[in-house]
Amino acid sequence: MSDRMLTMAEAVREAMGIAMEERPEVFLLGEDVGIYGGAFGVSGDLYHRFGSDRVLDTPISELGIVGAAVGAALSGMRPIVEIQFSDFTAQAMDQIANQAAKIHFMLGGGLHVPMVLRTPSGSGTGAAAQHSQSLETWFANVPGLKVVMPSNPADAKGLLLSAIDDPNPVIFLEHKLLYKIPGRDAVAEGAERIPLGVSKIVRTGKDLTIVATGVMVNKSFEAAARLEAEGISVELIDPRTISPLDMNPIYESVDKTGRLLVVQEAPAHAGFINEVVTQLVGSPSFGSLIAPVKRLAGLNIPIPYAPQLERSAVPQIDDIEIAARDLVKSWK
Amino acid sequence: MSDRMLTMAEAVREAMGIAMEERPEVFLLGEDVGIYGGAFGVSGDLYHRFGSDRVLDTPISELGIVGAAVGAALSGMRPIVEIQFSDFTAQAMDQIANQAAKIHFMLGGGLHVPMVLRTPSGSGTGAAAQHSQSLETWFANVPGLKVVMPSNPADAKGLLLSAIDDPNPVIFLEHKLLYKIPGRDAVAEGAERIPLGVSKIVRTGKDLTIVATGVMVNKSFEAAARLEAEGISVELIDPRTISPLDMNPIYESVDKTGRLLVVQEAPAHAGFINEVVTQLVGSPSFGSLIAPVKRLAGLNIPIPYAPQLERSAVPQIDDIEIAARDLVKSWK
Amino acid sequence: MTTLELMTGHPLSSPEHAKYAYLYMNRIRKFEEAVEDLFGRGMMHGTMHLSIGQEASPTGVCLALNINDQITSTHRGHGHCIAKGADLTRMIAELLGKEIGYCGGRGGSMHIADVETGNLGANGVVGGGIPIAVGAALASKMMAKGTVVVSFFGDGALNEGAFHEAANMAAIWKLPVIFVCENNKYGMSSSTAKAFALENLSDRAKGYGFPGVTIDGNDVVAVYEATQAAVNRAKAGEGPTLIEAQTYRWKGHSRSDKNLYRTKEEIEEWKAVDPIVRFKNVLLERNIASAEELAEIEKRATDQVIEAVNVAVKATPATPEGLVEAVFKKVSA
Amino acid sequence: MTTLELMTGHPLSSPEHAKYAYLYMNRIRKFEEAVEDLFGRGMMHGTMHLSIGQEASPTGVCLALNINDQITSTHRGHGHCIAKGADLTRMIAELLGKEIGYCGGRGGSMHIADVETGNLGANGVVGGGIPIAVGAALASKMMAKGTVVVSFFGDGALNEGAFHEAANMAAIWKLPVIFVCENNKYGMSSSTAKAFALENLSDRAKGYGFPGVTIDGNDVVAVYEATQAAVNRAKAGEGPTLIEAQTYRWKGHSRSDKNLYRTKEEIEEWKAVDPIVRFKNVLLERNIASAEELAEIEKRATDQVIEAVNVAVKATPATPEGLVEAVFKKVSA
Ligand SMILES: Cc1ncc(C[n+]2csc(CCOP(=O)(O)OP(=O)(O)O)c2C)c(N)n1
Ligand SMILES: Cc1ncc(C[n+]2csc(CCOP(=O)(O)OP(=O)(O)O)c2C)c(N)n1
Ligand SMILES: [Mg+2]
Ligand SMILES: [Mg+2]
Repeated sequence: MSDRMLTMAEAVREAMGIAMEERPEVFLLGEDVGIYGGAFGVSGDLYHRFGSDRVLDTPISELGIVGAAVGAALSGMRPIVEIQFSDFTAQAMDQIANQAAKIHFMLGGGLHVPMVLRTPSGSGTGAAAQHSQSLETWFANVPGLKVVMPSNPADAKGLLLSAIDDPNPVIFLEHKLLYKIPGRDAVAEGAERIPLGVSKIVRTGKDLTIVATGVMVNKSFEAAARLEAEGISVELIDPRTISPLDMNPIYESVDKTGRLLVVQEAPAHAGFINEVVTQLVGSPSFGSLIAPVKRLAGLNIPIPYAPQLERSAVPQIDDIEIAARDLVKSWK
Repeated sequence: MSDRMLTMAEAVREAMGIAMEERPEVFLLGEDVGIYGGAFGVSGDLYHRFGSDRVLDTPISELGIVGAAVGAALSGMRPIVEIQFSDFTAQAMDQIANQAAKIHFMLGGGLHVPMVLRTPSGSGTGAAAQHSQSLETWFANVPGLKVVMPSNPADAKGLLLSAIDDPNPVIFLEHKLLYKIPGRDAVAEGAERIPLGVSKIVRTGKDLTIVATGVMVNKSFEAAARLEAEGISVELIDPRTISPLDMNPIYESVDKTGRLLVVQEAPAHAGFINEVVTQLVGSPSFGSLIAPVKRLAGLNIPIPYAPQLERSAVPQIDDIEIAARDLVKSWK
Repeated sequence: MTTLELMTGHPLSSPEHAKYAYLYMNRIRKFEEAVEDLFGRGMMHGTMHLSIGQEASPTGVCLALNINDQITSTHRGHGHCIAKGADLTRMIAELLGKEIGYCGGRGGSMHIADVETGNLGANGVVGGGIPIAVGAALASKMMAKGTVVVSFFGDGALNEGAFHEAANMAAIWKLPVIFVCENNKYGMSSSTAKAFALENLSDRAKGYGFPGVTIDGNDVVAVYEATQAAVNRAKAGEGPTLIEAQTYRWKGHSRSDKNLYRTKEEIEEWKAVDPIVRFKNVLLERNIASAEELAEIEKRATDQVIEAVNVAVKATPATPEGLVEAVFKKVSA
Repeated sequence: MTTLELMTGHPLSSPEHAKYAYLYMNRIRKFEEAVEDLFGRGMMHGTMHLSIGQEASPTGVCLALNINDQITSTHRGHGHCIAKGADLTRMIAELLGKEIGYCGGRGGSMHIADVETGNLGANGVVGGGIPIAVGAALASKMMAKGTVVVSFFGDGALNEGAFHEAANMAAIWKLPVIFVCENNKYGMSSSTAKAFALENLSDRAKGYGFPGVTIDGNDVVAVYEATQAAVNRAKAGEGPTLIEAQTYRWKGHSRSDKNLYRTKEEIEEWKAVDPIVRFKNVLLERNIASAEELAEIEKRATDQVIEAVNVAVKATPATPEGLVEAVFKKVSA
């Protein structure tokens, strides 16, 4: 195993460090990002490397933090905001959705907001309903925001570097369960970017297409590995950025497999993955389907606390395996 | 024409008045709901009828207002909150999504939040990007909220009475363009409730099913009337509440027509109507489709100011007419 | 059931009051120690925020409240919950994800609410409970209940917009609400010196037009007295008060805290002003209770917590059945 | 182009400064009257928020600013925009939805921004610009620009959480930002008497630890002097100031206002302290300008506005082409 088998926390930190070295206008601000190293340890030693001006601890004021980032971004800086849990973007939604997302368009194009808002997302840590949400749908439905959901450290690094380069506001959702586990692939040295808006084919297959986001990519990968043993061949696609969304590899895949399973952690109702389904259904690939599209998503419930309850609230590897098998076996 | 041809503003006011007469614990709070009569004139004379305690003017503090409503609702009152524009629910998202929606579940069921949050939604008034959004998707994706989108005064009255009765938080989105025009149907006298979670068949037809929300129901109705003349028969369904969503009439309709057009004002990307498409595609009625499902929605842009730009940003009657005709003519 | 008859009144007004206050501070301390132990042994899930070192504040505040008075609490809320009268078994059971837990295992440490004792819930959102408390106070006023509402929160919460909007509404409507800011010097790693440009955080009240007081939050008597004054004000229709109770948390912010932002010396200084020891010394000096009596109370607290743990550990785990139906309260026909 | 050379300095420091200040106050007034007229004639869409009666505040403030200093503005922002130096034609063009409008017709009255004069934009969200101003001030400090940022907002905005969080951040980081609260007595129908439990709204600064001053916002000299003091403070690294400029809007809040919440008498009283007339009288009394000169300036202001309207009316309407592409700034390769 190469020493580049980083965790997501390490990969994100590395990307921030590179960007801060490349450009003096990049800085990080957020609650406890300094000496504490971030609630999830993501900023780590950046405070010691870059000092308290460029790794700026803030008061507990999410709306103010994002607003400060917007104002700084309008004035020549390139802020990276860390919101301690994505749930607390709720506090900052005015600055995110009504200000950052709209300023470039609404004010006529003379201003722009090169800001990245990074935040830990998702469940699985026993932190219950107010610390476990998957809120990507909120952002994806706001024109003017780009929304990134890396599923592994290597992608996280390259995508974050692109997000920081981007002259527009980018919401960067990091799944908490990925912070501490090394990814499957080594993380590239250097500062190579992965462009936003390009879906990735995580594994190729011929019987079924799975499109999954965030940590569900990993769970789907496991499920696919299990199904391989029984001769079911899964093609797994990770959109990586859900806004803008790159549908072409999905169309091509469905043209080949004829079957689609979409998987997300967020609640099903009005959730993002419906976008994938709806675009597919409105496309020529609609005609390639030999089975109804299947959706697996979180239950429409707040995330409960106890581990046995929490597990039941979002799709698990078994659920994906069963749904995938069923799609392939029932529709020939 | 009966004298019960009320506007939406009048119907909503009537419902609030009835509820306030029925129960002493019902009260209205919000910015300028008192002597001003509400930014859109919805509360009107309620202040004079019920006094300043039950029609409570607040400071400009959306988060505080919703929080106060949550606390009052937990403590025996039944608040109706008016947020002046739905865009400013962004300020209050923590109290809406993290508190009101979750308290009953997360705290174990001993508490509940009988609160209605009414707010004007949508574009068409030249108020530009920060006063014209259709944010129903945000709420629909939050478990624990019920979401109502009345398309006419008669429904608005009956649905609002049910929303006020409901022991759970209800988001009630009133389209601004409907405030001042009388509905097609007379508004019933008295206090009859229209249950939440029941879709309405607005007109029957056999060639095409249109599912539309909010003001798009009215635009679809106009388009259907035009198409009638050329022998295209449209069945129009208004879900009325999008959470919970009643799909059965939609399935039945598609089983009959074989074609579905979904229409919303909100931006297409990750928008609510995808839910309708996805549920349909996962249902047995999938097999009834003889045409790909078509989606009409707002452009993925902030709502622009100038009338000629604003019109271009959201579906118009012509767009619906063309899409509907195309679906019927191209797929036999 | 470990719930006792709740008492109200000055902690030095009678030996019973004094012993009650002493018992409650010890219950909180022992409870927190048990929680730490359960975590340490891997029996508990999620995270925890211990209030060891801060026991005088919930105890003193709740002595000025009646059972119908309400509170809102925080992520660091075990003490508030206990002081308001909650059942220890159901609390531990919640932390262990059991069916008999206060939230049926759905909430955990950050969401415990005991409706019967007027606790509107701990809150995982910093500042989240403050507007809710103001709303409860609004209901109290509208319904002429004659009750008060206390909102507990930390120093960090004072910088949330939620505090601001709620404080102003309470001020203009003269609501019966008391803002109890437990200033333990840090919001996570963020010291009050860095997060505020104020000498006393209670000065923040000046921006709204109601009184703010800074008190020794490790002195249960001072806490009680300040709260009682605020209760009187609230009940007289004079509106809110901000009480800044200066205290300190001995433990890290939560599980993951490496204490990099403060010194061992500082922690030791504050341990030297342990609110429990201080109150004990008062009781001994004034001959309100004997050393033996106090030792007995300490043991009682320990026993109550042990019993709660024993019962809770054996209780039935919560099951996922019915979770979807639990999201909404049923609409009654 | 109607933009003039921008001047900085005390309005009474020279006849040129005085005439400049007088011209700008009149430009704002005439501009607003033209807007009202365009609305009345159905040539304009949407809504409007007129600042007639409040002209001293933007004029006085901007006299203390340089072109590189930034501002954030509000729904009632025409005056701020003009005083900071924006082009009247492009402003009117925006209101008329023309391509040459500041926002290409995409923003309208509530979103006009003139980047070249440091205007970060009007804002349709009450309080929305305040955190943005603090961020701009943070950038100024980090980049050692030596500039200041003024955030204009109304009395109502003081009750938004956005103000609170931003004010505290400005205080602790000693940022070069000036909070100019144009207290026109009402936030829509909500009087400051009802929305605050404060004598002077500038007292709100006490809760953050920076100075607050209440001034006569209809006296352009007082506004300038208070701003200049705040600019000095900001540039010396001493942090923010809250200036409460007491003023009044003569017109309704917006189109739909029936003025039910205030009396005709009150409006008349404030008309009697018209900031333009007051400054005119000062200039006459002190012999800084003659009545003829001032009449000539008034006419110049009128002519400039008329010309702006004429050009704007004839300009090409914005078209929907390219709207989707305009959402994001292109990523440069
Ligand atoms: C809105 C919000 N922001 C951030 C957090 C993460 N967080 C949890 S506790 C905490 C510190 C709170 O400090 P304080 O209010 O002083 O309470 P203490 O922990 O010291 O008791 C933070 C930042 C949160 N839970 N909610
Ligand atoms: C967050 C938000 N809440 C409510 C509104 C609706 N609104 C627009 S202006 C206004 C009154 C603002 O009062 P103030 O800040 O005093 O400014 P003024 O209009 O008096 O200049 C209100 C309530 C809004 N635009 N934004
Ligand atoms: Mg603290
Ligand atoms: Mg005002």
